[in-house]
Amino acid sequence: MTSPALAEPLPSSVRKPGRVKSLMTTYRVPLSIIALCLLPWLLPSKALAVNVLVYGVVAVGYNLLFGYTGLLSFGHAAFVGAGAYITGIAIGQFGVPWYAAVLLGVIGGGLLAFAIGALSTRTRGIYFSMVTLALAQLVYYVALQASSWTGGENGLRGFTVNKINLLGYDINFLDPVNKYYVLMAFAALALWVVSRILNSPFGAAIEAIRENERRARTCGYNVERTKLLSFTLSGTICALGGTMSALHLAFVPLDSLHYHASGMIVMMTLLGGASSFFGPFVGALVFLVMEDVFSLWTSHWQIIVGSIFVLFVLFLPKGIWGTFLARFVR
Amino acid sequence: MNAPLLAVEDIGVRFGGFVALQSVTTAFHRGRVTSIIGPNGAGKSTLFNVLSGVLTPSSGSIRFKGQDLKGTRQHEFVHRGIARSYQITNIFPDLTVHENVRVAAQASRSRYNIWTNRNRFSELDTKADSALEAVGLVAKRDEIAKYLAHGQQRALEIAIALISDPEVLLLDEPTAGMGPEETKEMVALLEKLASERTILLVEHKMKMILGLSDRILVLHHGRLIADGSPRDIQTDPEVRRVYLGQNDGYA
Amino acid sequence: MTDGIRNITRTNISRRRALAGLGAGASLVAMPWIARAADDTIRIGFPTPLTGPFAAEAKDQVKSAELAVKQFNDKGGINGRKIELLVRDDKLNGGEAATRTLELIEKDKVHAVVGSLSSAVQLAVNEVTRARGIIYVSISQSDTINEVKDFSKYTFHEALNPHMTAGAVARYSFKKGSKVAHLVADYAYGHEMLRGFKRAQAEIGAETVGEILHPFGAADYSTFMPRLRSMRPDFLCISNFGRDQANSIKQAVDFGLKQQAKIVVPVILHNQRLAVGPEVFEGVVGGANYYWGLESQLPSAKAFNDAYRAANGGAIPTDYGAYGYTGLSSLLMAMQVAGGTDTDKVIAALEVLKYDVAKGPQSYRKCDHQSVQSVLVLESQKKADMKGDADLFKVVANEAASEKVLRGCTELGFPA
Amino acid sequence: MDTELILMQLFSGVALGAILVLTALGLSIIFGMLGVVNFAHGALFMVGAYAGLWVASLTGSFWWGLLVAPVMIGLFGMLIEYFLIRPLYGRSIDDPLLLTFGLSYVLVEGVRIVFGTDGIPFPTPPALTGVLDLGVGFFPIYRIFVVGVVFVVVLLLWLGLEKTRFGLIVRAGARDPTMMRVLGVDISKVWLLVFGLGVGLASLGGVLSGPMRSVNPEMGSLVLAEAFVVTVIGGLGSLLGSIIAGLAVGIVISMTALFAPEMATIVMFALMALVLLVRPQGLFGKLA
Repeated sequence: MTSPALAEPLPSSVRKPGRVKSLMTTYRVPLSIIALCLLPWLLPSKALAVNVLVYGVVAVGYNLLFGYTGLLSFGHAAFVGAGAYITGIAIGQFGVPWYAAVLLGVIGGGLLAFAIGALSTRTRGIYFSMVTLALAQLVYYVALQASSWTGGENGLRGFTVNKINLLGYDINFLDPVNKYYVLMAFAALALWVVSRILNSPFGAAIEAIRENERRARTCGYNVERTKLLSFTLSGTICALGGTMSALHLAFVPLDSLHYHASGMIVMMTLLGGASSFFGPFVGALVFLVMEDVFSLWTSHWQIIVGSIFVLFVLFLPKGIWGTFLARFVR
Repeated sequence: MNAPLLAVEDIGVRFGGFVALQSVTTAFHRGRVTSIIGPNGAGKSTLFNVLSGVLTPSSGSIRFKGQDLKGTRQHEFVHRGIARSYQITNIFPDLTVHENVRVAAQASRSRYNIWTNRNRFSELDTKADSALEAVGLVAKRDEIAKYLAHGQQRALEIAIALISDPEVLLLDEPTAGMGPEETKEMVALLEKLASERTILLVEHKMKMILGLSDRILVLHHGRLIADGSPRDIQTDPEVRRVYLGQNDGYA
Repeated sequence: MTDGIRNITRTNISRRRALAGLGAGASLVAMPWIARAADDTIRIGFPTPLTGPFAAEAKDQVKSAELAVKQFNDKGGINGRKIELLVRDDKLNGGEAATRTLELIEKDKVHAVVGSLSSAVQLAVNEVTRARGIIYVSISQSDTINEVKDFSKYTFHEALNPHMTAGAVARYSFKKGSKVAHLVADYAYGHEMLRGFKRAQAEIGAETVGEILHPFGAADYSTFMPRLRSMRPDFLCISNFGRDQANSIKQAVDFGLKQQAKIVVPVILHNQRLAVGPEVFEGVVGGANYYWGLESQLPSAKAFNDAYRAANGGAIPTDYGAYGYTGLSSLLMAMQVAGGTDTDKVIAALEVLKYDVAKGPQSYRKCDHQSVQSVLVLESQKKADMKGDADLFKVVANEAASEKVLRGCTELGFPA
Repeated sequence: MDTELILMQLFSGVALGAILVLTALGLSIIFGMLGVVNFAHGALFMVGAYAGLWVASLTGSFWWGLLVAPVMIGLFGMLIEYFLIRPLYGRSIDDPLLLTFGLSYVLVEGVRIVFGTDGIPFPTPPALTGVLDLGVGFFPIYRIFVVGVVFVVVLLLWLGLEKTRFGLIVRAGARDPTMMRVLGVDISKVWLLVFGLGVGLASLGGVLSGPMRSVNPEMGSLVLAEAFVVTVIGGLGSLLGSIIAGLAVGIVISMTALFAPEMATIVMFALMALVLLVRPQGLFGKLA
């Protein structure tokens, strides 16, 4: 079980969060939203900023399972993909309005997460990671075969959203800034929901399971059911990320379901810091900006990203944000 | 005598060819301290695992307050009122002492509520602090559990077991690995607990067992070979043969 | 709601002006990563898979595209306006390509987009460009982009499609009564190639003795060989692409199928032949859009080769590399005719454009903007016959450009 | 479906199975003995193929490539264990998996930088080209040679592990490393050798697959999936399991190729998911 320490052990063994630390924890959602508002103006392009939103939501959703419940799933790309495909198909082939399509995508992705979760949470440790990888690859091949629905290897297209009607206002969704702030509303909602979940009694239960599954069971927690609920919630948030990506790119590539995509989500989460709430979002930001900037300099950018990831696993297991919190924030 | 609180009938446990427990039948009454002794591999921990739901027996049945526990899953045992501690310390390492106990208390209060803030359940804090009070760990409230001394971790283990206010408390070698000073403190704690609830104890320190127990069971090769008061056990010829034959149990 | 959304709705500015206003405002406020002053340079976006299995083809495409731009700039650009090529790495992934294209349009304000190699990536780029009214000239071989579902007036397809390549190869290779076995990759592009072969077989009267669909991206084909052999075909058509093509041909040869049947492929790839060597590919026949060997027959090919050699230290242009040149040249020539970058004028110019820049006469068909062009049929040479390292193929046929070889407009879903 | 074709299909299934066993062995040994999931296994398979090619082109003989490359890459594997995996012992079981996942990116891109992004021809050694008539059909001699090599390698491994002192130490080390330390065995040196052996086996698989599959930087990613499927079905950590599961998966894929060829890859993953759900420890493994 991955057990990144939730509590960064201070030099003394007491974990009494300092004034700044507790302030940051209580106001983590508003602080994150302020950061997101500034994001599009700091990054090289709005399109990249929206990608950071999408994968930030996916990574934070994934971390509910990986960092907080201690389960390393290698199949969460299936839920991101499912969310995107369902939204795209709903808009493209059934003319469903965009907000209903997003809802369908989230519910559909959540149901798929429940199904794969129900199967995979019966196993533990490395077997769990392997089952999620195998089941997600099955979803990849089903999408490849069902080309009349998903467009197969060519990917899903034909559902571009030009205009959206929000609270009576007609907004041009093709405009990069409008699109960013509409999708940022989704991201803010996702961050708030995950924060609420982590602060809830259920949040304490999953942390107990991460810390010591046997003791949690003896304390009276139904470990399998709690893991399944965490898996499903995590998959649902990832599906929301998928719907956002579908609206953003108006395209769903088949390789968004491949295990490489699942691996990328894990990399982002760990790079940012799996032991913190906002860490995965920072990981998504750093990963995508690094990829964007490095690929301009050299076509061999993957060797840089790979090496940085290896160094982080070795020396900074708490990731960028986790280490920053531990070192500089009292 | 009123009906037994916890009773087992013809319990058998088999791991492949090896027979860990064979036709064990006994009963435990409310408010008494019962110790289970026997050489290593006698089946003490196996019996404990059966009584706490960790292990489903190959044969036989368990009745708690008259109700058959067949099919009850392990996490439900504690809600029924049977809590246990482990031989090897088994706590939440990276949570603070207070959080360790609080999350245990929360299990019987709310498990799947994903919305309200956990700090709303303030009665859990008071419950946790009182459990820490009982085991003398209040001073260590915000210490991270894995940095505690061994004895303190054992005490925390018992606090966690206590927090669900169990009717039956199973303690698996609470003084294991403890020096004389810590053992003395633990025995004092056990005496205080014994007055409030039914305790089942697995231990090797005979002087402590004789002092504490109202009743002693002796297991040998998975069989119950003796069941009686401390004095009966000391004079029981079968027990003497088993013990004298093996080691000088009368420390 | 932030300022961005509020002022849009109140003043209800038209989309294009709002886009420019906000975009310009935004880029001034933003940290000046690359200050994109709105000068009069003509900017053309060029997404291509610089990382991944087709990196070599991508680099060739970039070199050829840059050659086309340089040639136009040397002649003073398009009525005085210099041309700039903005190359982006689409990493052979549709999602990445869509993001890069959004950046090219929103931040870099490109006037048009040319490029991409894989079918999925071109469709992703097309989705973004057609929604924003930006001309896109795709140079990826695919039938799908011709169909009305993905078509738009801004979409042009300069590359060959499997229907043309498979058809040309079939018409050259098969006779009436030839027995043909098919090994096909089980994905959209594979099915398109199979359909092209079967359509041509029906005309010629060649019989299909068997069909095996293999998993897309498989590495091992040994389990299909016994069945293929048991079909006793005269021709074995292997319809897949890239690494799949290299692996399947290599293993078919290992299993001795080349003794029994002639191996035929819809597209024979320059770099895959290099990756596998002359022995395995010897005698294999396949279609291609360009081969430098054309220079002995075509003056435009000679001119292109010489210009390419001069710019790239004597290297010769490959098949996929040439698409970079023909794609860019056709767009720039149309811009020349239209006298600038006004989208509608350039589209009108493209639709009537007649160009011969490398491989003979070409023109865009009106209904689906498919570039009607010749289809080469090449045969891979024996090592002994090769007059140099680059002398890989012999041009065995060069089917002239004609709309007859294309699928009809109505079949593609266009109004009669 | 005449019987001749089915027999031929069975044989090619066994041959494919042998290749799957070879690709899975390295992964299974490293997990079985060290509890480390090596996500860079596919990349090391590919590095082995390139090393074999490089040595063969230097010495002009395939045989030198076959012998030298696995040893060379095995030593490289030991460096990986010493510098990258060793610091992770004692930490969560997922850390080596994550590290090797990042490492696979580095290895693939490193080969792209050194050998270029396109494939390089790996000609079948002259002595082994051509086809053998088995009466039921024709089969490449080279693949029969590969089946032979796999048989020898598996035999040597079995003898090494079951019959030698070192084998005993390795197996005991897998079961209870702390006890081995107590008994005065330098377990970290054992783990170094075992990791090197696992990586060596992966690269041997690469060299042998060179002539069969085209050698290119991306050849490792599918091999990783195949190796995971076989290792998991056989039972993580059980050599016998990998061997039997490899052959079984080979035959299943071969048989599906007769009826629904496009389903071959789906069948692999479906089998893996089924085994993991019904019997997580696989056919022969012990529950981790």
